This record gives sequence, C-alpha cells and structure tokens, in this order.
Amino acid sequence: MFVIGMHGPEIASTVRAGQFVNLGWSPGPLLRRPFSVYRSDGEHIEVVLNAVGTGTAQLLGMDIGEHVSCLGPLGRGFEIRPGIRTAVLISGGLGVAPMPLAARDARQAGAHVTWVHGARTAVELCSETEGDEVIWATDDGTEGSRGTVVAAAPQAEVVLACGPNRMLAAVAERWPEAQVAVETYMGCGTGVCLGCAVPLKRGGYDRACREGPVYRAADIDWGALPSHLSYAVTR
Amino acid sequence: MFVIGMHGPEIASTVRAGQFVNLGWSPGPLLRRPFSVYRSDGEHIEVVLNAVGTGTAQLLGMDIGEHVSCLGPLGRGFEIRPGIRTAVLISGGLGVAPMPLAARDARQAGAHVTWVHGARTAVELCSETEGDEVIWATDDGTEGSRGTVVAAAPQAEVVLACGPNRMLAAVAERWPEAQVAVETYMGCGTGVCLGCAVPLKRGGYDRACREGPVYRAADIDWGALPSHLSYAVTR
Amino acid sequence: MTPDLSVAVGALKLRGPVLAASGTFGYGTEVPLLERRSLGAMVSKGIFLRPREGTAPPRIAETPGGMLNAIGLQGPGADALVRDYAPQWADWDFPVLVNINGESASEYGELAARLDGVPGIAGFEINISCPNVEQGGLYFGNDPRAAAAVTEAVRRRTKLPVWVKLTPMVSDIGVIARAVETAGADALCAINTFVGMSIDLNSYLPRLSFRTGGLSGPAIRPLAVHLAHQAARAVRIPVIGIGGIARAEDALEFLVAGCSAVQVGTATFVNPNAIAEVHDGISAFLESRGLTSLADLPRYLPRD
Amino acid sequence: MTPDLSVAVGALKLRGPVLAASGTFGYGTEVPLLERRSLGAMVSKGIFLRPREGTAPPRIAETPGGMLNAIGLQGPGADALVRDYAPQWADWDFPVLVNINGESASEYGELAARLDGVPGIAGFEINISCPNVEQGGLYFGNDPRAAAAVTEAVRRRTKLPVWVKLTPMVSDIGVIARAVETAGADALCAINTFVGMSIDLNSYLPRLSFRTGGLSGPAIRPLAVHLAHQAARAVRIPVIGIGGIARAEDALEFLVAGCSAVQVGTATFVNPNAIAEVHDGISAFLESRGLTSLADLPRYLPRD
Ligand SMILES: Cc1cc2nc3c(=O)[nH]c(=O)nc-3n(C[C@H](O)[C@H](O)[C@H](O)COP(=O)(O)OP(=O)(O)OC[C@H]3O[C@@H](n4cnc5c(N)ncnc54)[C@H](O)[C@@H]3O)c2cc1C
Ligand SMILES: Cc1cc2nc3c(=O)[nH]c(=O)nc-3n(C[C@H](O)[C@H](O)[C@H](O)COP(=O)(O)OP(=O)(O)OC[C@H]3O[C@@H](n4cnc5c(N)ncnc54)[C@H](O)[C@@H]3O)c2cc1C
Ligand SMILES: Cc1cc2nc3c(=O)[nH]c(=O)nc-3n(C[C@H](O)[C@H](O)[C@H](O)COP(=O)(O)O)c2cc1C
Ligand SMILES: Cc1cc2nc3c(=O)[nH]c(=O)nc-3n(C[C@H](O)[C@H](O)[C@H](O)COP(=O)(O)O)c2cc1C
Ligand code: FES
Ligand code: FES
Repeated sequence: MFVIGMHGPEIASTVRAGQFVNLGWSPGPLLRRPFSVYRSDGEHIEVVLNAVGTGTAQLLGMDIGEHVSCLGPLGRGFEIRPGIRTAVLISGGLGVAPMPLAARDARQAGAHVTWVHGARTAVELCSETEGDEVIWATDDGTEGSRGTVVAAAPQAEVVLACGPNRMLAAVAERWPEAQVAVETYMGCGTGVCLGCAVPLKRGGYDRACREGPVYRAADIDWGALPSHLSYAVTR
Repeated sequence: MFVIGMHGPEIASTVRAGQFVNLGWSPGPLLRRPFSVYRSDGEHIEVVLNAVGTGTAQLLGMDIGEHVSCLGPLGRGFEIRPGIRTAVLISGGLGVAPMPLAARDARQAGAHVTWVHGARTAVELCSETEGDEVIWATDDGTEGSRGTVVAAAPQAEVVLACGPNRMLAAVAERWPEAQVAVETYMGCGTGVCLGCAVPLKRGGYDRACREGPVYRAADIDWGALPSHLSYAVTR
Repeated sequence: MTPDLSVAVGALKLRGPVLAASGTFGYGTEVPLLERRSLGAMVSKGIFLRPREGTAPPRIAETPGGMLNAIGLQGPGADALVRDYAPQWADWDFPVLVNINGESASEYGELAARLDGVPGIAGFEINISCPNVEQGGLYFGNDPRAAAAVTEAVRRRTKLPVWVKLTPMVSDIGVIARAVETAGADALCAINTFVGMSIDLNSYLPRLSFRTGGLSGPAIRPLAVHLAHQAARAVRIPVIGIGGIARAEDALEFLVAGCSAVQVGTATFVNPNAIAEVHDGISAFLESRGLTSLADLPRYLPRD
Repeated sequence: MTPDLSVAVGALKLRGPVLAASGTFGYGTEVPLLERRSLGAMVSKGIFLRPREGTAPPRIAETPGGMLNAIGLQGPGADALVRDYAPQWADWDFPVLVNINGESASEYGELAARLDGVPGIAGFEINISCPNVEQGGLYFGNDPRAAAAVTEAVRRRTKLPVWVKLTPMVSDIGVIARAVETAGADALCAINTFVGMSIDLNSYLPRLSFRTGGLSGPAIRPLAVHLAHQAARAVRIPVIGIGGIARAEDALEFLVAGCSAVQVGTATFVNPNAIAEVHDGISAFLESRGLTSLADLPRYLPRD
C-alpha cells in the first residue's frame, strides 16, 4: 500500500472520517477516481492506494510536485457521537483508508478504540496501529487469528467498517446497526449522474456519493449490491 | 526549439539524413508522431521539436530516463552522391531538423555546404551553424535578409529543403530538381495505412512514409498537397 | 469588447450557446459549486410520468475516452418534479427544459400536458431513445413514423418550445430529422448516446447489470459532429449539438458544422466547471478571430 | 502446456483467432518487422476490380482514442493483385483473404470470379460499406436486400469461403446479419468503421478532404462489442469481431461476447507487434484460468 499526500488546505480542514475526494489528472483516464481521505492535518490530506488498474498505476507513477485535481470532501462520513465508550473499526484490505480519521474521532468522542485488520494473507495486511488495541486476522492464518475479520472482532457500542462489499455484508449480518462505507463505481462523485446506485432494503436506490458512502448496514440490500467490482478484489 | 536525445544504437548507426522515427509513449495520444532524426552518434539519436499540440507538449514534459517507443529509421532520406561540389540546405522553421545530418553527409561527399535558415521573425530563427556558410532570412527583416528563405539562397549543384509545404512549393518553382522533405499526417509510418498520401504530378499518390518523405520537387503536385497541416504552421 | 454569445433557439432566447445535457446535471440543485453564470439553459434529468427506480448496479463502466451508462431513467415522476424542483427553477436566470420520456406516444403527450404551464418549466426536450412498448420495444427514435407520432403528441399539448433529441444508431438521421421537423419540433438535439457493451472477464458477463449502456464522452465526438451536421443539413429548424464536448474547440466544431448551440454532458462529471470553461473559451476564440458575435462564426453547412 | 488457440471459421482452419484487418496490414509485404508467427489470417487492403487512386489528402485525422480515415480504397485493381501479391501469399503459412468492393452487386461478383482459384487467395471478405452507385449512393450495408444481393453475387462465383463485413451504422444489425447469412455467407465480420467528421477551426472546413471518414480505434470498442454480439445472437455462422482491439483483454471481450475470432486494425499502426501480443495474451489468459483451449472459454451468448 502506498500513500499519496496532497496540499489541499480547504479539504484538509473540513474533511470528516469516511468522506472521500475525487481525483483527476491529465493525461489520465476519462473519469475521476474516488479515494477515502486517509489522514489530514490542517494543510494536507493523504490517500492510500495500491496499483490496481490504470488509474491507480498512473497516480503512483507521478512525481513529487505534479498536480492532481482534487474534488471534495464528498459524501457523508461516519457519524461518531460524543460519549460512546467502545468502538470497533473493521477494515479489510484497502478498507483501512478511512480508519485513521475514524480512530481519531472515536477517541476524541471518548471511546476505547479497537481496530481489526483483515486480509487474505499476511503480506496483504496493513501495519497501521491507530487506536488503543489492534487485532489481526488472515484467511490463511499466516498472521493473527485465522478466519474472517468479522469473526475476529469483539463486541462494541459502535461498529465502523470498510472493505470489500462481501465483507461488509458479513458485518451487516452480525451488526445490523454498524456503519459501513461501501464501494461503487462513480461517474461524477457529486450526485448528478446516478451512477453510484446503492440498492436499499426499502426499495429503490441511493447515491453512494451523496447519501453514502457510509450507510447503516441494515439499510442496504446486500444481495443486489455488486460484490465483484474489479477494484474491490483484495490484492 | 527543444532537443530530445534517446538511446537507440540500432537506429543511430543506420539512420540517413532525411529519415525519420515514429515515436509513441504511454499515456499519450493514440497515434505515434513522426520526427526527423536531427543528430546521431553511434549510440544516441536526437530529435528537435516545439510544443505545438498535445503530443509534442507531452514529449517535452517527460523526464530524463522515461521510455519512448521509437520505430525507425523510416522512409527514404536525401540522396547525396559523392563528388558533388556545392550543396545548399534550405530550412524553414522546424525544417532544420534533418539538416545537421544532411550537412554532415554533403561535406563528406566533398561539397561546400551553405545552410540557409528562414523564419517569420528573428526569435523563431534557429542558431544552428553546421556547414561552411550560414545565411539567415526573416520575413520581417529582423535578422539577416528580409524576405523568403528561397530568395536568399544561392545557386548550387544540389539543393535540399525542409520546412512548411508552402515553402517547399516555392523551392520547387526555383529548383525543380531540389530534394524536399515533405510533411503529412501519418497513421502508421510503415507503409500499410495509405494515410500519408502525397499527390504526384504524374497522377496518383505516393506514401510519404515509404517513397518519401524526400521527393524530387518537380514530382509533387503542390496544389493538391495540403499546406495547412496544423503542425506545419511555423511557430 | 467581449463577443456577443447570445443565441435564439426558435422562440427561446439564451444568453449563451452552452447548455447542460440531460442526465448529467441532475435537477441543477445538487452541486452548489457548479458554475452557473454562463449556462445557456439546463435540460433536467429524463423523467417519466410516474416515478421510476432505475436499473440495478453496476450502472456505469469506463471505456477508452468514454463511459457506458444504464441508469434506467431513475426519477421521481412528474408530480414530485412539479412539487420539488420547478419552484426552484422559476427563480433562476436561465431557462430549464424538462427531458420527457414515455412508453407510448400518448404517455409522452400526457406528461407534457401535466408539466405545461408549470412555472419554472421553459420547454421540453423529447427523448425518443426509449423503447416503444406498444411496438415490441423498438426505439421510437429508429422509426420516422413513431418519432413523428411522439413529437405530435407533445406538440398538441403545449405551446412551450419542443425540442426532439435524436438517436444516433440509425442509418439515415436526416430522415428522422425531417419527420420530427414536420411533426412540429422547434429544434433538434443531436445526439443521444450510442448503444455499447463491455464484458467483465472475471464473471464472463457484461459489466453493466442492464447488459448494454449508452456510450458518451470524447470517444463519440467525431460521430456526433457528423450526425449533428447531417441533421442540420436536413432541416431548417435549429440543431443543438451534443456528444463528447469537453473544451471550447470541441463545441466550436459543432457550431461550425451548423449547430446553433451545444450541450455538455459527461465532461461535467470530470470537470464541474466544464460548461463555464467552454463558454469562456468560445468567447476567447471569437475574440482571437476578430469576431464580435457568435452569429459571425463561419459555418460549414452545404445544403444537399 | 500452451493452450490450443486454433479455430475453425466455417471450413477455414486457422492457427489462432487473431487476424489482421483489411486496410491496416497492407498486402502483408510492406513491413518485414511485423510479427507474423501468430497471425491467424490476413485480410488484404480493400480492392476494386479496376485500379483506384483514392482520395486527396488529408486522409486521416486523430480523435480522442480513435482516428478518422478516408483512404478511398486506393488500390492497384484485380490484375495487379493477382500478378504482384497473390504469388507471394501462396508461400505463406497462414491464409490470405481479399477484401472485395464494388459499385454494384454484379461488380462484386465479377471481381470474385476474377480472383477465384488464384493460388494464394484463400477466400473473400465482402466490404458492404460501399456506396451502391446504382441506388443513388446508399450503402449496400444499410439495406438487407442490397447486402444479400451482393453476397449472392459473390457466392455464385466462388467455392472459397465468403465472409461479409457489416456496417455499424444501422438501426438493427441482426436484420442485415440474417439477410446475408441466408444469402450464403460463411461468416460475418463485425464491424467496419463508423462514419465521423472533424472540423478544422483554422479553415472552418472538415479536416479530411473527403469531409467524412471512418472512425476506428479503442474509442469504438464498446460499440463494436455490442454490434458483434448482436450479430452473433442473430445467426448460426461464425462472427469475427473487429473494432478497437489493442490488447488481449479487448479481444477476449469479443470472444466472450460470442465471436469465433477477431481482427486487429488500428492497433497495428501504433504497435506493429500488436497482433502477436494479443495472441500471446489470450494464451496467457486461458492458462491463468486453467483452460486448455480457446473452445473452453465461457461465452455470453443468450439466444433471443
Ligand atoms: C467512496 C470510495 C472510496 C474509495 N477509496 C479508496 C481508497 O481509499 N483507496 C483505494 O485504493 N481505492 C479506493 N476506492 C476505489 C478506487 O476508486 C479504485 O481503486 C479505482 O477506481 C480503481 O481504479 P484504477 O484506475 O486503478 O483501476 P481501473 O483499471 O481503472 O479500474 C478497475 C476496473 O474498474 C473500472 N472502473 C474504475 N472506476 C470506474 C468508474 N468510476 N466507473 C466505472 N468503472 C470503473 C475500470 O473500468 C476497470 O474495469 C474507493 C472507491 C470509492 C467508491
Ligand atoms: C516525416 C515527418 C517528420 C517530422 N519531423 C518533425 C520534427 O523533426 N520536429 C517536429 O517538431 N515535428 C516534426 N514533424 C511533425 C510532427 O510529427 C508534429 O510536430 C506533430 O505531429 C504535432 O504533433 P502534436 O502532437 O504536438 O500536435 P497535435 O495537437 O497532436 O497535432 C496538431 C494537429 O495535427 C493533428 N495530427 C497530428 N498528428 C496527426 C496524425 N498522425 N494524423 C492525423 N492528424 C494528426 C492533430 O489531430 C492536431 O489537429 C514531422 C512530421 C513528418 C511527417
Ligand atoms: C449518466 C448519464 C445519464 C443520462 N441521462 C439522460 C437522460 O435522462 N435523458 C437523455 O435524453 N439523455 C441522457 N443522457 C445523454 C446525455 O444527455 C448526452 O446526450 C450524452 O451523454 C452525450 O453527450 P456527452 O458525450 O457530452 O456526455 C445521459 C448521459 C449520461 C452520461
Ligand atoms: C486506414 C484504414 C483503412 C481501412 N481500409 C479498409 C478496407 O479497405 N476495407 C475494409 O473493409 N475495411 C477497412 N478498414 C476498416 C478496418 O478493417 C476495421 O474494420 C476498422 O478499422 C475497425 O477496427 P480497428 O478499430 O481495430 O481499427 C480500414 C481501417 C483503417 C483505419
Ligand atoms: S457518482 Fe454520480 S451520482 Fe454518485
Ligand atoms: S503513414 Fe501509413 S502508409 Fe504512410
């Protein structure tokens, strides 16, 4: 996993955990690419990524000082009310992205924060250790407990999760009230194209880029949400 | 004008004056861009260019060490027989490109070489001084003689010219036997697409990338050869 | 002096020739940061009489220089449009046209009647790239008679400007253009998206849940310029060019090719300021050529 | 073990599914550096019975992800083809088909008769994207009856494989596909270029001297995949996919969508080794999925 830092004071000072930015550059692919904000201080933001396809490969090929057009902060982030006592952050693969900000906010809200990292195998695990406690889980048991990240997670008052949609569906089974950040393809990131449709249990579709990307787990019709987005494949 | 050097020993050791290379890079425009070989030693070749449009702007934005796919040497260069006594090289704007190699070959062939540079105005003139004698001409008289490069050129046994097609048409009027390197749009550069059609006096079309880009001036139907290619506009 | 960019599209006077294309600007209320100062007009997201859920995701896929979409005309229906959006539009300083859709000619007519006279609605753009349910699902836009029938059905129910948005996948766009002109269209919009497909090599299935989608973006621009030009040659009413416009030069290609105005779609996704930049770029271009108004731009429009 | 990539297109056995598209590989003799080892077959530049000069320059223009061309079917005519190229082809280890063109159905037939039985010519690809001079210049490819008439005219004059290359700018490609299948085509090639236009803002005229040109390249791929898929659903004969293929993944989209083979065109201009790379990439893909032959590739081809 690689981290790209950008100078962007307006975004850095207003972004909330779980919100994203939509990045565009030239020459690049036609559409922008959405990335969760990974860290921010007053002046800079960071995103975390892997070279998955053309877009991410080009981003990682850039040199220090090159310009990227950055639209944001976009979407609705995690809701972390003051006074909570325990929070569990569950991340699979690149789902670590929104978690450092979530950990910061949850601790500020007074919670004891446990971060549970999951991946297929040890080398894909993220070594991030924000929060009070860190738990590891790998499908093949090469690091931490063997099995899913959902099984490895302890109980908590607030559960925040991000990762492949398949993993989030498992989170929804165990914690219907969990807040999950979903992945969809996005056309605009600003609410005008309706490309980022998230199927809802009550029928109809929401826009991941406006009403989401963070949802109450129980609100999503998981069977109708694509789990095979090429970039959701953990690598 | 900017010079880009490339490591390409096979091309460098075989290229002849007036031949070109077809450059491609990623991410770049769909089609390759043809460039005359400007200089070569045993290992490297150079091309000379200005930022005219997307392709040239991207090339000039590259960093040392980046890779460019280079196809060549392509086309038929100038024919410079041994034993000639005087040669005049006439170049307008970026038409300087094939001239250093042409000057080298003409001097090796035993000729006294005069290079006549033309441009609209002084700042666009190239300061290259290969050969035995250099003459300058500008449309506005800000440097060298005022008027066209064709009027400024002396008589000679062999006349080699490169520049906007409009200038070459004037060369053809004065020296029907001159060898001129024309500009066309090119699809493939390798003779398969027939995109680079050069209209001939005897009827029909030749391929600039195979039978050209160097032609006997009298062979071309100048009225039918586009003179308004966007990149042929001297800047 | 800044050149005069105002244009008249039929009876509708626009302050500039750059419009927002249907489905790419929502209802105009979504994004406060979208620059509106130079917007000639907005065409709202396509709507049916009744609310529609739209298609299941994935709805979009990226392709070289373009994107496929199958949104399925998700929308709130006419009543909600009148209640939630039209009142806002009534306060704006540019006209809003509604992109209308139906499954039969009479449904188009009914929708126009429902929206006619509602403050904030300045006209209609008929989307004829809809399947004609009564005729086995063939597109209205592929058949000159069906296209004319829809146009007439709308024309009879409103005095507002009626634009007809043409389908590109036809063997002779001039035939359709003339048919809807005769049926009473005030202007033509050329063109809507091309049907395309992309395959996911992991699932061995189409990337889009709807299987096919409409291709938009720079990739289609040369096709769109040709079709808009062919439409403009075929009729006397104004033609509005659409397809792959991202920069002023792109818009100018359509304008030189005979269009009165243009719409910008996908480019707004990439650059929320695209419309303003296209507008300003046209202005700068005219100035650089010493032209004082858009009307003076040379056109290439040989009549057959 | 390297997967088996051989395919049968009707009676013609090919060592691989990646073919060179007409007009993008010349007569196969131009470029020694073009990698031929994995070429399934070559379709030669389109030819008429008599020599043709082609159109005046400029003949090509670049567009986003694509290019327009108006070469005007420049070529030496049938006699020179038989004299200069066919003898060379006779020695090659892959079949060469000739792309044939005409101004009337009978001219196509005459050309096929002239070339039939000439050693080195393994079959014909009929280009029906030609204007039908007897019918006022409408394309043969837009009209099922004209397309069928051309196919029959050729079919009657040869026992060699006859492929028909379809025009994309039609409202229902299935209708044309079925018409030429019935008329005796052995395979369909889908698709030829789309008509497009690009305007030069300096001259206010089209960039191409012919005004319009055919759009090829990655830009058209999603449209081509859709049309090839629609053609494949409509007929029982093999369909060869064409349009914007530059990498193995692109070719695989067509193959999964129901095509038996593919042709690579514009990509060869950009990368003279494109065909070999696409071939090798398909092989690597099959291996990575544990498939031992191309025949085992899952297909997405629901029949209507
Ligand atoms: C809210 C949100 C937050 C995200 N945060 C992160 C993050 O923090 N870190 C991270 O690495 N990734 C994140 N992603 C995913 C990120 O956007 C993908 O990594 C990226 O899209 C993959 O792009 P690529 O260009 O590398 O691959 P590509 O090769 O371009 O994409 C892989 C495949 O996905 C398709 N595709 C990509 N984008 C789109 C699109 N917009 N519409 C249709 N098809 C598309 C491509 O066509 C291709 O088939 C996030 C996505 C969302 C929605
Ligand atoms: C034999 C030969 C030798 C050349 N040598 C040199 C040289 O030494 N130095 C130099 O600076 N230039 C040279 N050129 C021209 C060089 O290729 C152009 O500078 C270049 O094409 C301009 O490209 P660009 O990408 O910067 O501009 P662009 O913006 O891409 O091109 C300007 C315009 O030309 C069009 N265009 C460009 N290439 C093509 C094409 N292949 N087919 C169709 N349309 C096209 C574009 O669409 C655009 O409208 C040579 C050309 C030829 C044929
Ligand atoms: C996501 C999306 C949604 C669209 N929705 C509609 C619609 O509801 N009605 C309509 O007539 N056209 C619709 N279109 C087509 C556009 O208005 C436009 O005709 C097309 O995208 C081509 O222009 P562009 O290349 O500038 O995007 C839509 C296009 C996109 C990309
Ligand atoms: C320069 C050029 C010349 C072409 N000439 C012919 C031709 O003579 N006959 C024909 O049937 N198709 C011709 N084509 C079409 C191609 O064979 C192919 O169908 C089309 O380019 C789409 O494939 P691509 O995107 O891989 O190029 C030509 C295409 C190009 C670019
Ligand atoms: S990405 Fe366009 S509406 Fe969400
Ligand atoms: S550029 Fe293709 S034949 Fe010359």
